[in-house]
Parts: sequence; structure tokens; C-alpha cells
Amino acid sequence: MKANPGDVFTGSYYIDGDVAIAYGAIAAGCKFLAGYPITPSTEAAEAFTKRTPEVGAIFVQMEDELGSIAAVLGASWAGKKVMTITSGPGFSLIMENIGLGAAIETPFVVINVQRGGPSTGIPTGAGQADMMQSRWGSHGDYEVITLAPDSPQEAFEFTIKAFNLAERYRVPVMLMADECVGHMTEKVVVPPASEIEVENRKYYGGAKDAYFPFKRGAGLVPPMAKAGEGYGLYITGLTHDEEGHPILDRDLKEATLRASIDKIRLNADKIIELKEDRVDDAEVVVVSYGITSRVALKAIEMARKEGIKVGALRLVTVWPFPEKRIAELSKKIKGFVVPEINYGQIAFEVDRCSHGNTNVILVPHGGASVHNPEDIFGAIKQAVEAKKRYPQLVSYKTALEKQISG
Amino acid sequence: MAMAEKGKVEEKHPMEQLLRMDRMPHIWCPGCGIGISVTAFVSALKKLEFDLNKMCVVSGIGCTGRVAGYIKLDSFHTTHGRAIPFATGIKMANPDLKVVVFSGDGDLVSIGGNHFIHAARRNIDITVILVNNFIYAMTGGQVAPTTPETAYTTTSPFGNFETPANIPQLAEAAGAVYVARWTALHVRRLEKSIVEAINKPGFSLVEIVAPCSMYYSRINRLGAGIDMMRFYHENSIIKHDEPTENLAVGYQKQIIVGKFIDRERPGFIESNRRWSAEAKG
Amino acid sequence: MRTNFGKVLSGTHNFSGSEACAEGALSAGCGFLAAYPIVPSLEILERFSMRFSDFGAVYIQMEDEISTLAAVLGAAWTGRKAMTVTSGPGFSLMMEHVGLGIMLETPCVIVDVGRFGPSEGIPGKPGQGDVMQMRWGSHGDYEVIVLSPNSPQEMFDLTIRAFNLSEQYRTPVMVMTDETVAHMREEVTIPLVEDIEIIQRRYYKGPKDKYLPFKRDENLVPEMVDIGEGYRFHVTGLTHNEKGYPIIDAETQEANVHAIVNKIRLNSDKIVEFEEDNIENADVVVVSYGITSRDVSEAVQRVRGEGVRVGTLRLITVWPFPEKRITQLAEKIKAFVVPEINYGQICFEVERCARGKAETLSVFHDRSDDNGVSNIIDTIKRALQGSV
Amino acid sequence: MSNVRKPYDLSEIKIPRGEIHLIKDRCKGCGFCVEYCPNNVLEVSDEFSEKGYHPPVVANPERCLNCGLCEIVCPEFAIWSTLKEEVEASIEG
Repeated sequence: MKANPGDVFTGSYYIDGDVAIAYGAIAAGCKFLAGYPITPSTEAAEAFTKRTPEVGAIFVQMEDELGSIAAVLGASWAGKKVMTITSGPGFSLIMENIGLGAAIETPFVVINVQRGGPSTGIPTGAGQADMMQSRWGSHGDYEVITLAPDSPQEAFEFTIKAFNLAERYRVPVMLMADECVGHMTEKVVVPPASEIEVENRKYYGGAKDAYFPFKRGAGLVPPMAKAGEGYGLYITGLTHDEEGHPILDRDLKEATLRASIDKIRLNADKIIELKEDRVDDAEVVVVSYGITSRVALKAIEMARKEGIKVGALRLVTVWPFPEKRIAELSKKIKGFVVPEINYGQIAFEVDRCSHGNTNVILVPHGGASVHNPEDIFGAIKQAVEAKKRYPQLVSYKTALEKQISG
Repeated sequence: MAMAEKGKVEEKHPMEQLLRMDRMPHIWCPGCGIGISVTAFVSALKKLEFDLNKMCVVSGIGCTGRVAGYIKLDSFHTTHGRAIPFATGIKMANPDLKVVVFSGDGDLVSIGGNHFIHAARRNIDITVILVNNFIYAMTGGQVAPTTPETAYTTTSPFGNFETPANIPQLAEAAGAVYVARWTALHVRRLEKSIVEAINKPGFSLVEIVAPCSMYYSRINRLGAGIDMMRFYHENSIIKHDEPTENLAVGYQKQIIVGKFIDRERPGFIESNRRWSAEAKG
Repeated sequence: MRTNFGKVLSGTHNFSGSEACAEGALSAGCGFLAAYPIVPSLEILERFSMRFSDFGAVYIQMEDEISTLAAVLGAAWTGRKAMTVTSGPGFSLMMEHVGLGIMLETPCVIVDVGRFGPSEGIPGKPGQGDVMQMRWGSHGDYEVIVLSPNSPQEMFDLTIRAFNLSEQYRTPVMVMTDETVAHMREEVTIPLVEDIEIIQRRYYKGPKDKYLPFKRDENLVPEMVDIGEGYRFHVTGLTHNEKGYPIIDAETQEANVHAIVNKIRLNSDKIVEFEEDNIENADVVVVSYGITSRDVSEAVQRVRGEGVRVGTLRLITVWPFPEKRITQLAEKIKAFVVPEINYGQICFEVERCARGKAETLSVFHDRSDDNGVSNIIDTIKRALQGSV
Repeated sequence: MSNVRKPYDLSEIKIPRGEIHLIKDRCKGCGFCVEYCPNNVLEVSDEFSEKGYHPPVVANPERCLNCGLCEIVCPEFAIWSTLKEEVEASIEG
């Protein structure tokens, strides 16, 4: 399917990442946004609101983030493409209903423009410390898809991608931007609608009384039905069977939970997207995502200039994690360098998937700004020069950390 | 010159003993009404007859949420919407303390709306000072639960169509024992109300209608803070004991101020003690 | 101070895990419990609400789980030891205030009685699906301490330990239990009051105007004061300096996060606790925690009869994770088997720490299934075959 | 004025005279003190403060009655008055 021309504001804009997210959502056909103001994501909601009359969308500023996410789930079951936009503290507040969304297999998109944390932290500074939370933040077992854009242009494109994945897999998709990308103003090209691939929800077409909301075909993803069309939907956050009925005291094997997880795990290869640069001959690979991948580029150039063979692997989808590719590379290289604006999150995952085959060096950063490329460069040198296999993941001591710990 | 410099340092504002002067200048914009709310609060504190070491201030998030950081008492800057439950915990755990919640309209009646209702219902002995500037100012001017109908904000770019909350009515319905509203212009009366509210056992609320000179006024072209103060001067009317159902605030319409509720109701701790005593026999 | 320890029920009792947890809290001097009713954690609040007035404690049922943890944090600053009790969905609602507790470095205890999830899941069945959430559920960077009891006796002991650790490191500590342990009834021995080891809060004693709420000792842990004592301190959830004042720059942010993370990481050897059995000469080690560890004992008993060399490692602190020990064991054994009542969480951490030296096999431990234990046995056998 | 009766306790009444104190660099020029001083003691100055605002200037110092309204209406803790002296009241006042 192509995007609806009425939803696409084709042209070349000079806008920030937040606004690009709003344009992306509208182009993807998002017709419902519920949100609550929070720095640094507010500009996205504002930009969306301004366009609502033109595209027939609804924006409701709810009383809080809990209300927002619940409204989003409801609107999705009413047949709209939906999203909410938030940042760290708001993201923590929506955790309960992320679980509900995953349990009742609802397509929706969550935009998290990450800031410095924990708690109120630094609202106007960048952070990447909610990455593990996007995967593990709600109780119980579930799987989600997480994307990380590194520029306003990608913020636009990935938002569309997020909607497509949400609709294809009936799953919550998180777009984990960060304050830098959200507030960075760059050129964003919005192509004509005919060039934008948009996926729409698969609706059930059979007999109304034979519809089971969680009954899967071969593809693991059950088709949806809208509320109010005579299906008599019974949707519950309790663990349920194909019909949607709670199983409570019955055998867990009847539950559809496992299938709702497998639809992501077994399709991981199709979902995962990476961007690799000069990885083939690399001795060291820098694994990064979001704004950090742009800073890493500078460090990579510095290293290449000194003759070090460095490649870059950028995570477009952070979850599901590209387990296989990391394992493959780990056998060939001298080390991974993982810069993140946190004290180690995705680095642990890289470490896990390396199976002790190579060194993994985390370049930590507390947040509020981006890395100094010198630090990443330092970690690359450390990886090349390492004489032995480290017993565990090591953290590169950045200049700022040295200064603080004395 | 040196003399003059020295003289400058020695100049001490009479409120300084109750302010964190090492945090000044504060973050509020020129013409903002939160600063006046703070001066009224500090003047009220000076009139109170108990040990201020036994008082603490809890704020949530937002422009008014920063108040806790400037008052030199034990003070807590907590999460968005949760100042009231945080204060409830303090008060329950140590009933000897006086606890004041100082926060904004979005913080207390939108995201914190549920806690506002339940603290009033339980009649927890805390004082809530609520600065109502009709907008989310900290995040740049989004529509608030108090934004009057037709007013513009960044998320109601075509004019607000939602019915705003009538805060005194909400407080009364939920069970508050003291409810007053003043504008930032009525500083002396405000000060007096704050003293009364703090001295009143139970859940007391003082709403302060205050100018947001940066976002609300700019988006709606209402001029500077002083222009909004002039508007209050001309359009506010004191009506004590006015039924709270009449207290909705329209866009640039008359604002009724005064003391509306002053009643007695058993408080949470009192009831709790009575019930425990009875239960034990 | 307010606690009346004369009411501690020293002696041997037949207690459910929930009752033991409430008694443990009161014996540790818990003076404040705020909670919101949720299955299967109700019995803890019920027990506490019957007993709190004997100890001079406070109990309040708040309007939701969000306010519950906020109230606990407020109460903790008045000098009381404070706790909340919840289960899955309620725990998810607490995520924001876990972050505030971490940021204000407030000692408190959160008991999460795991039920099967996600979302409403199965309220009456045990689950271990919150274990990664314990570590990663709030936004921003932090480290936590999580204890996992597997019996009513441990519900008592570890609740006390949780209070002790929270006071020692000035941080929220979580007790991650599950529906079955909370509801099972067993003999619980409560020691004499003088034999219960209690770590008291470390208070600042210097001049009142010199108090800095975030000035750290060599373990990176700051000292506390109570509200109402005239210190006139300020604390904020924003990134702050030693004084507790918000400072918006990268350096302060780095220092702030550095301290929060490292006060746990650098002390992790002191905090980590686990229990091992038949580890020497083992070919396979089963790693488990909570109720699952009891089923593992049964499974291991059975396979040992068949001559299989299998050891067990039970996590008592799930976080910090016993990284070094797992790496050490991986050198010697063929495989780890990790049964959990979830579709794989701690197994990822085991896999990471095994560093490719030993295989890691995850088992979805379905306690509702009669074959629950034999699934573990099958996996142990598969682990042996696979590596041979 | 002959038609004003003289209060019998006129000799006992003391009228306070205040002195205004101003920390110019705290002022953000909102104008509240100038607008709401009941006795028009203050005016907006042409001067610039450190941050580029026009602080008030004491234009009519003799009119200050030390009422303290400027102190409480100033959001910046920049202005206040203290009692300088008390003078005898007179009906010409």
C-alpha cells in the first residue's frame, strides 16, 4: 500500500526531529494521538495538533501519561492507527499499559524522546538510558519492537516504519529517539505519497460469529476486528485463550501468550535491520544506535586515519537484538566498542551475544550531552591493543569519569 | 566603589532567612505570578506561631514545582503529580510536622487529580497552595485542565474547546475543609488565607490565579504580567462564601475570589486514632 | 524509635510466606506501610494492618500504587523505615517512583509478589516475569538490590535483610517473591529480639547548616537526616549536586549517575548472596531462584539417582547478579540449565556471564503442568547429551 | 483647611516614613512595585540593570509610608522598605 496523498506533506523542510516524527506519523496514517506534555517530546505533539484538521486526525491531551496510553489502546481497537509521545518519566508511567497492549496484541506506537535520568533527571539533556526499559519495563513476559533514529530524516522515516511494524505484527513498537535527535534541526525530505510504503492492519473477513481475536493462521499474527462491528469482542488483559477468554485455572498450554512472544522471536530475522559500514575487513566494530552513532563516525574516522581497521554497526532495530550477526562478527574481530549515553545497557547484550569470543568495551556516558569522540577513539585503540581476552565486559574510563572519580 | 560593593552585599531582603539565597535568581520569567505567591507564602510563614523547623514543603513538577527548591525549609521536589501522596506519607509517618504542598494546576488537578480528590476525601491535614496560571508553562504552553474555553495554547492552536476544571468546586465536593481563591494581585488577602489554611486542621486549599507572562499571555496576546495584573484589578470580585458551582473561570471574564469553604470535618489521623482505640476496646 | 520490639513474636510458628513477610518487616522496625490491594499480595497487608498498631507503626491504603510508593518515600524521610507491597500490575505502576527513590537515595523496601503476567495475567498463579523489570523497569540508569526468598522462613529473614541493605546503601531494595511462596504455610522461627541483626540508618551528626544530603562516604553512600530537625535541606528528582540542588550540566549528571550506579556495583561482592549444592564435579549446574528452586531440588534429586552429576546454584540476591561466580563455574562445567516461570529472563544474564564456555539452556517452568519437574529433568539430560 | 475638623488625638498619631531598599540586579522589570505602590513612591527608571531590565527608582522618597506592599508584590525579592523615622501627623499632611 502507498500512503494516502492527503496525509503526506511532500516537500523539503528544515525541521527538528520531534516535528519530523509528527510528519512521519501523519504520513503513516496515524489518526489518533493521546499525549501529555513532557520535555523534550512536546514539540512532536504540538506539530501533530496543528495538522489535525487537515488530515482528520484527533489529538487529545490527556490528564496524564497513564490516561494517554489507555486512550491509545482503546482507539486502536476502534480501528485507528494510534500513538503516544512521551519521555523518560512519562515512559515509566505507561509501563503497565505497555503490558496490556502486548497482552491483547494491540498495534500502537510509542515515541520516547529520551532525556537524562533517572527520575526527573535532566529534562533538556540527551540520554539513552531507557533502552532496556523499552524491552523489560512492564511486568511479565512480552516482546516488543524498538527502533532508534539518528537524525530528523530518520525520525520521519522510522516513525513510518514503526507504524508499519506495529500493524504487521499487532505489537507495540517503540521509537526510542533522544533529546539530541528530537531537538536537532536539519533538512527533512518528505517524498511524495506514491513513494511511501504504508502497511495497513489485516482485518478479519470471515463469519462474525466465528471470529477469535487471538486465533492465528500460519503467519503467527492473528487478524484484528474493530470494536462496534458486531463481533462481540471479548478482550482481556488476563491470560487468555484464542477466543479471548481468561484461562485462570486452566492449563497454561491453552494460553496464547507463548504465541504472542513467538510472533516476534520467530520473525526476528525479518524484523531486524542494521546499517553496516566497512565491517568486512574490520578488527574492531563500533556498535551504536541513535545520536551516538553520529558521534561514533567521527571517532571511526580518527581511527581509520591512524590505520586502524574499524567498522560501524548501527542498530536500526534495537529490539529484537541482532544476536546472530553479533555472534558471527565476534568470531572475526578483536573487539566490540559500544558507546551509549548510559552506564551500560545494550553493551551487556553485545557482551552476551559475543559468547566470550572477543572483548567488549563499553564507553559509558552519564547523559545530558553526547560523547566526546576522543573517548570512543580511546576505546577503539584499547580494543586493538588489548593483548588478552578480558574476563568480562569492561568499561572504558572516559575523561569525564576520570575527573569525577578522581 | 568598593564601599558601594560592600554595601550591596550587606543589603538583606527581610525574607532571606526563609529563602535559599544561593539558588537565586530563580527560574521564573519577568512578570510571573509564582514569585508573588512565594512572597505571600513567606510573609505568611513569618506570621505563624510555631517552629518552622517542623514544617516542610513538597512540590511536584512544573514552574510552580520549583517552589520547594527556593524555600529554606525541609523541602522536596518530587515527581509530576505526586506531591500530594508524597506529603501524605510524610504527614502520616510524623503527624507533628506541618506539610505544605506547593504546586501548579496541571500538576495537582490533571496528572495528580486522583490524589487531590483522595487526600481531600480522607481529610489529610495538609495545606495545598495551588498556583493556577491556566497553562503548562514549563513545557512551553500546552493546554491545561484549567485553560479557559476558547483560549489558545500550543496544543489547542484553534482555541480550547474543553470545559476547564473548577478547582474550588472539585475541592469542596471531594471534602476539603478550607477553600479560598485569590489572584496574585490580592497579596495581603492571600497571605492571610495562607495563614488560615495552615492553621486549619484538615485538607486546606488556597488557589492562586496568577499570570503566566510568557506563554499564556503571549499566545493569547494579553500583554505583559503587569497587564494581566491590571486585568485582575478590574475584573476580580470578592465574594466570600460564594457557592463553588459559580466559580468557573471563563476566558478573560470576571474572576470571583474570596474564602468559600471553612468547615469542620474529622481528619484522617483523628479518625484513625479513634477507630483504633475503639477496635482495641 | 517508635517501634515496640516487645511485640516481636519470637518463637516457632506455622506461618504463610505473607505472614512471615509482615512479621519480618515489623521485626526489622518497619514503621510505615502504604499499599493498594492486589492479588496475591493481600495477605501481607492484612497481616500488617492487624499488627501495626502494636508496634506504633502506620498503615495506610492509598488510592493507587503510584501514590503508594510516593507516600513510602515521603514517610522514609521522616525517619521511619517504610515499605510497600504489591504485585505485577501494581509494580509496573510504581516504575516512576522507583526512579525517584533511587534519585533521592531513599531507603525503603518494595515487596513484589510475582503473579503470572504480562498485564492482568493470571492473578492466582505464580510468575517470575518481573525479574528483568526489577533491574530495568524505570527510565534512566541505576542499579538495584533484589532479594528472592524461596520459603516462608526466608520471607521473614530476607525482609529483614532488605531493610538492612536499604539502610546500609540508602537505596530502595526489592523483595521479589511469588504467589506460591507467599501462600505456602511452613514453620517459621523468629529469633529473640536481641538476636535479630538490624542495621540502623546512618545519620549525619555535624552542624545543622553544613548538612549535605548527597555527600558521600568511601562507599559512595550519603548520610541522612529526618524532616523536622532543623536541617532545612532540599532534595529533588532532578539531577543534583551534593547539596541536593538541581544543576543542569553534563558533569553533574555524570557525577550523579556515577554514584548511583557505582555505590551498588562497587559493593556488589559484599551484597551478592547465593546458595550452592553439589557444585564440585558437576557437569551441569541448574541456576534458579524463588519457588522454582524448590522444584529444582526435586528434579535434581531424581536425576542424581540416575548417576547424573548435577549441581545447583540458587540466587538469593538476583541483582546484583553473581557474575563472577557464573563465569568461574562456566570454565568447569558443560552447561547451565535455567528454569524460570517466564519465557527466558535471567537465562540471558547466565548466558552472558558464561562467556561461551558453557552452554545455557532456558526452561519455561510451567508449574500448572504436571510435567513441570520432568521438563527440568529432560533439559538437564539434553544439556549433557548436547555437549558430549 | 478650615472645614476639616482636627482629630483630638492628632498629637499622638505618628506617621511612619519608610526607606526603600533595592537590589537592582535582581529586578526583572515587571513593574508591579511601581504600579501598585499606594503612594506612588516609585517610577520606572531609564537605567539598565545588569541583565538589561529597567529597575524602579525612588522618585518620591518622602511619600513612602513603609507599608511593605512593594516587598510582598515583588516576585524577585529585590525591593523592600524599612522604617526610617516616625513623624508627627498634621492635618496639612
